[in-house]
Amino acid sequence: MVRAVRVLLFATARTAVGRRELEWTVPPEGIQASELARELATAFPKLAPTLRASRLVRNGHPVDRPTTRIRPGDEFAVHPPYGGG
Amino acid sequence: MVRAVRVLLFATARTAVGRRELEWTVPPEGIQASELARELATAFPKLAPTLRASRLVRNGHPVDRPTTRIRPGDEFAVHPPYGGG
Amino acid sequence: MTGSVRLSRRPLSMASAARALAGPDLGGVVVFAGRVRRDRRGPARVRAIDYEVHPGPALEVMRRLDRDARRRYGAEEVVLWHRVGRVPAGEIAVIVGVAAGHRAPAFAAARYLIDVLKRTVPIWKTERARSGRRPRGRRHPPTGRSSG
Amino acid sequence: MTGSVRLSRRPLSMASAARALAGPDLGGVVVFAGRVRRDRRGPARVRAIDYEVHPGPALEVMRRLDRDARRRYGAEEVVLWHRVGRVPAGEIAVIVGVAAGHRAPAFAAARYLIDVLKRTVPIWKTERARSGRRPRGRRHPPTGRSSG
Repeated sequence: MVRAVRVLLFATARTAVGRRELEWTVPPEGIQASELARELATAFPKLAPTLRASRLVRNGHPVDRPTTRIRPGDEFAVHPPYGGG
Repeated sequence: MVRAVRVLLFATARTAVGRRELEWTVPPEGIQASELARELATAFPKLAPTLRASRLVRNGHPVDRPTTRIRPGDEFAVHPPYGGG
Repeated sequence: MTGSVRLSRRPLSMASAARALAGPDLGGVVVFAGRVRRDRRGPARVRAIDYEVHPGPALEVMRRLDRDARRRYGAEEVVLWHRVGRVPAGEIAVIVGVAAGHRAPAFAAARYLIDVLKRTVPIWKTERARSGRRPRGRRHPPTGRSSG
Repeated sequence: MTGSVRLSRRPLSMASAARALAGPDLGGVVVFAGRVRRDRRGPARVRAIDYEVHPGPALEVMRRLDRDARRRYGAEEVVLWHRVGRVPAGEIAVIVGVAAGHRAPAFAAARYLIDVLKRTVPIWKTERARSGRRPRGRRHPPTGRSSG
């Protein structure tokens, strides 16, 4: 049974953690987006400032409310400010 | 000895006269630009409305004053409003 | 670098324009092409436009526009090409291109060049319908445009 | 016609973009290319930029921009291509292109596309100096730009 969220880290979030991707275990009923972000910031203190400036993205769609529930099997991406072009 | 001005006619000026180019005899001392235009309008009545809307160009440079003298050997062009692009 | 100003009886190519606008520090490149459109408003379709030019004065004004684009907008490479003679519908009548350090001046300079070119360069157009004559029912001035 | 939206690991070509923007009633074509510049401000020259992308969301936003350009500006053909991975200085990182009936909407739509793409598409860049690492003496965020 899937117990983990797939966390994707881009740009400064990736360099802060040193990885592009993590498996992050969450309770079977899921966890609020803001709480998951807090857990990541605690585990990776260098990630904290980037997290505050980033957009959180669940399964490809921006997380509008901090209470949005992230469930096992979800993809949870940290998007620092964009800089294409 | 050159006694003529080379008159270049473009676009609607060309169609009004039916030619691209004329040799127009002028006095040895030349003729004022406005007077030359009047002579052309008399000779080619269909050219008159186009002449009123056109820029006159002597040897590649716009005629700023109607008294500018056009001399034998000069090129005198009638530029209707531009429409490139 | 006013070699970038050109009157041509041969087809114009955006690819050639892009090649003329290279440079390792030129981050922003804008190319505008104006194509001859079939005119859908009149009773006959426009099949081509004949472009007439007074070459000496036209090239002189185009070189001045090139200098303006460099001085006022910081354009570092400029392309200013106009086709003359008969241009069939769908083909390119004019290309302006600018390479600059950044995109904002590149856009501004390209817009300036095409707008001022249309108003100030001694080039004239006459539409041709399928028969090779002006479309039936049209009044002067012709209303078909390459790029509005 | 959202096939015009593309993320690519291969070099981008303005000539290909121009070909994708053909059409007999499309009088105005504007193509913008953003190239990687060598950065002259830092102690080390930028030799390349690495572009990172979150592909699914990036393509979704790009398709939305494509639709916006058509609906708001009357763009009839759109090109929205971004390169990903390592892009050496002098090469093209992004191309936006628009074909429309006239030049004014073509310019407006192209400007809209590149401005909004930079702010809203999940793509990130990291400069690389000659060694393949970030230029010495640089602070985050990187200041080199493709088109500024």
